[in-house]
Amino acid sequence: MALSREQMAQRVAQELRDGFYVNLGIGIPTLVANYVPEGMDVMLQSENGLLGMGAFPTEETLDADMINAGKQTVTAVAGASIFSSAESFAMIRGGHVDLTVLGAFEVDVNGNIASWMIPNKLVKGMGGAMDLVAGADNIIVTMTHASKSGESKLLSNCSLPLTGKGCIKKVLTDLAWLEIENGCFVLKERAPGVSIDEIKEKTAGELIVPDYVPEMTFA
Amino acid sequence: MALSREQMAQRVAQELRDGFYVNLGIGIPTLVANYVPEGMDVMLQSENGLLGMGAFPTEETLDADMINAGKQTVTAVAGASIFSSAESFAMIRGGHVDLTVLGAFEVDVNGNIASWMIPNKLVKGMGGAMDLVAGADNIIVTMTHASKSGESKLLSNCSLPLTGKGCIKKVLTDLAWLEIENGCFVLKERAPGVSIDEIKEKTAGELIVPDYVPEMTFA
Amino acid sequence: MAGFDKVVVSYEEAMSGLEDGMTIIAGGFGLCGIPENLIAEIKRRQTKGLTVVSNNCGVDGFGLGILLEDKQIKKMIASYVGENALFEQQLLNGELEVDLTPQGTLAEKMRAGGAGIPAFYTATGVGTPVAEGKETRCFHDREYLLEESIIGDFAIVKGWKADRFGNVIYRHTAQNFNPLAATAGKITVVEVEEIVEVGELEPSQIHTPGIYVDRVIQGSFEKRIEKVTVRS
Amino acid sequence: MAGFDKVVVSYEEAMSGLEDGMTIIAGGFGLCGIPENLIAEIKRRQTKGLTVVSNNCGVDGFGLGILLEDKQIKKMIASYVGENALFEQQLLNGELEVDLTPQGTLAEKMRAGGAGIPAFYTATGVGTPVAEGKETRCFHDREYLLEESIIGDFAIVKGWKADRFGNVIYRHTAQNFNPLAATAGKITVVEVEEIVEVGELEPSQIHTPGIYVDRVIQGSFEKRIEKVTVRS
Repeated sequence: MALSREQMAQRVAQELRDGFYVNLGIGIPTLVANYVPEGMDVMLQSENGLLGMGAFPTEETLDADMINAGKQTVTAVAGASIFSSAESFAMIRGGHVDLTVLGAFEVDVNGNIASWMIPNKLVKGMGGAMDLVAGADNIIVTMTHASKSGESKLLSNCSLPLTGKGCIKKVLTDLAWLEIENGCFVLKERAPGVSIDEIKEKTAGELIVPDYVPEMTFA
Repeated sequence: MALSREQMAQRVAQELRDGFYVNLGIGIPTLVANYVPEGMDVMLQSENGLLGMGAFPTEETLDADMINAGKQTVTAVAGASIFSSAESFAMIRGGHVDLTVLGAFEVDVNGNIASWMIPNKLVKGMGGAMDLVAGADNIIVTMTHASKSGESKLLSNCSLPLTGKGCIKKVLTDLAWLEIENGCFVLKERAPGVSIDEIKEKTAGELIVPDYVPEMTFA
Repeated sequence: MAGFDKVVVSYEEAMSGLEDGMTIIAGGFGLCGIPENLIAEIKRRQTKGLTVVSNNCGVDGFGLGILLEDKQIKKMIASYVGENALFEQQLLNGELEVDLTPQGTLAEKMRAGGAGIPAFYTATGVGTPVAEGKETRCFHDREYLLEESIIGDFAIVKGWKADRFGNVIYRHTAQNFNPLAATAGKITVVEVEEIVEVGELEPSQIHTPGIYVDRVIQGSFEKRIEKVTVRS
Repeated sequence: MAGFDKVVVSYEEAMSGLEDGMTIIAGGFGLCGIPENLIAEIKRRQTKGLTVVSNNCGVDGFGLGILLEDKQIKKMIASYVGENALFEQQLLNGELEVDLTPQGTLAEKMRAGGAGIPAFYTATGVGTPVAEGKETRCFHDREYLLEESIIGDFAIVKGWKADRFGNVIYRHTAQNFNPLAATAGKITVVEVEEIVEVGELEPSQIHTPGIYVDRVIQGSFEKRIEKVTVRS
């Protein structure tokens, strides 16, 4: 069965390592923070200028001057630092963030990603997404494998305007964990109970299926 | 008579304006700080990262972590700020400093300045001088009009490697106050008792002498 | 003599010299750390044909959004224009020009503008619509875009505390674009919650040195929150 | 698990991984704010063929000057090499290569290196020997030089206080190049006078966020002064 949003977040959380600085995009990526493995420390970077994002505040500690990149009120953990947007993107662009997790509309076999613009629909802007995908070495894209109407989001060539070119190597969908190698998607893991045939069918870009594709495991 | 170093500093100080942020180079420029007119406030920028340089410390307040760009121990005035070298040169390069005063070996009619390198002599480096002359709009060069052996330092073309190209408009020597306009030196003032003939003789670059050249006055 | 005293007492004086067609760089991220009273003064003045450089354009009825009401903004340079009905309408009508710029590139353009760097290279936006019409170039086998810096006729900034010399500190994440905007204005105006004595701010803890600041004014702030999110 | 604890207890560990031929970026201006014990450790290790990027090269017998004694430095990238007899001798002998770089350009090269900006334009050095072999280009009718960023295998930094997470603040003008160097090292090592509790440093007052820092060590410092100047 396809993964729930929570399971997707849980699977991404397995990629966290102790001491990682992580930027989590809006949506499913945000949920990853709920599944940091016991005893492991990660620090969340929010691109508006906060390293060490904490939980939401209480009514009492709510502060208009303390928000995250999603414009939600947040708190800071002990050991946090706060800085300007230029410094924040120096961190991002300079490759200092260990892991970036973000959503997308499409990803293709060349590691291109489209996530910000649907032509003829009103465009709200790319925010920090282009900087994030250009700056990070280690990016995980989270999205559903196909659209509601069944169209694959894993393509030979992205059809939408790009957010970044050749920068994606890892994709987690509700059906599979895939890595992009040499112009192909390589199926690394499948969601529990999801058949390889279903994944094949819903992957438009070239897919390499190794002899053995393990099912994902959740603690 | 040729101006003393103190008189040169005094004449430069007449160019200060209330509220000016000023960078003073090593040597005569440093002395300018002693002649800030009564009731006028200027703030001294030191390119190692200090805006609001104060007097030298006492033995008691001497602090190894508090130096100026000449590596002398200094103090900070009330309202000073301290920052990184990148921020310091952002101020300088971005044209935020109102006046820069520095020494030179040579200046020419095109506003070129040579101040850092004498070929076949050991070169210590340009430090911040190239950034200062490129960044400031308002620069005063202070130097003797001619070398000890009588060779003019006000040339048609600088003979030494440049510090900056086309960036100097005002020169104070021990003999005269000159401005550079349309590829010429224009004699604006002469030192008390110094003849126009002497200035002409010691100026190798084209010199324009207005009908009336006042003597400098000192309060 | 006034020396370095930059305090002005009225918002009218704070924005004096603002003219039709000028470029304004504004600090703030969403509604956090926005110079809300300086924006209100721009509305009061009814200055038209403005180019506004800011990460966002406020919301309907608050922040930069209020400058849309009387069509004061001709062009918006921003990374995310947000949920703003008036904005959408003016954009679709062709009344508003929008130059979408990646957030990090926007921040760096302001910083470069203030720092006398006319242009820089960044990998951000290579191969995307942002790269259209821009030069690219390889360094160490990677392709980068040439991006030019931004300078404003005015920069409008929201600080927490400032002294009379214009030294400013920001509070929490209300810092965001503010210190960058502050460096990039020909005239930089900072409104703050509190004006403190000269010497009260620790020199090495000042976020914006006074050399960047032309006018300081003390205001009172609504500080509207876009998305109140609390834990139970 | 270690989490974000970056404290190491020996200088040997602090510089572990340093190899012949590496590039080291060092903070400090003159002898102010130099990582004196990290430099001493590099001398102890006798690492050779180093490229050192630092505004100055210390003095005879102190600071980076001690790395000249056993000819550990192959190339020096600096704005001012100072009064240093050994330096002069090795330079004239052809034992030492020197790349003189304007101070502001040097600072910006480090900052750009850390910030993922491969190159930028500056007016500094146009028409001078610094421009030799470099591209120039006009923006708004002025000529600028293209300057590339610098990254080091190691950055060695002197801070005042740090917490275990590697958040650092600097004291007075000992800040100088240190926060820039900190961003530009593949491995960044910071030695400080005091290690404080996590949470003790005010988040918005941290000069170097811990994300840039790999190792922190507490040392004791001579803090030699190059030019003691006092008023009577």
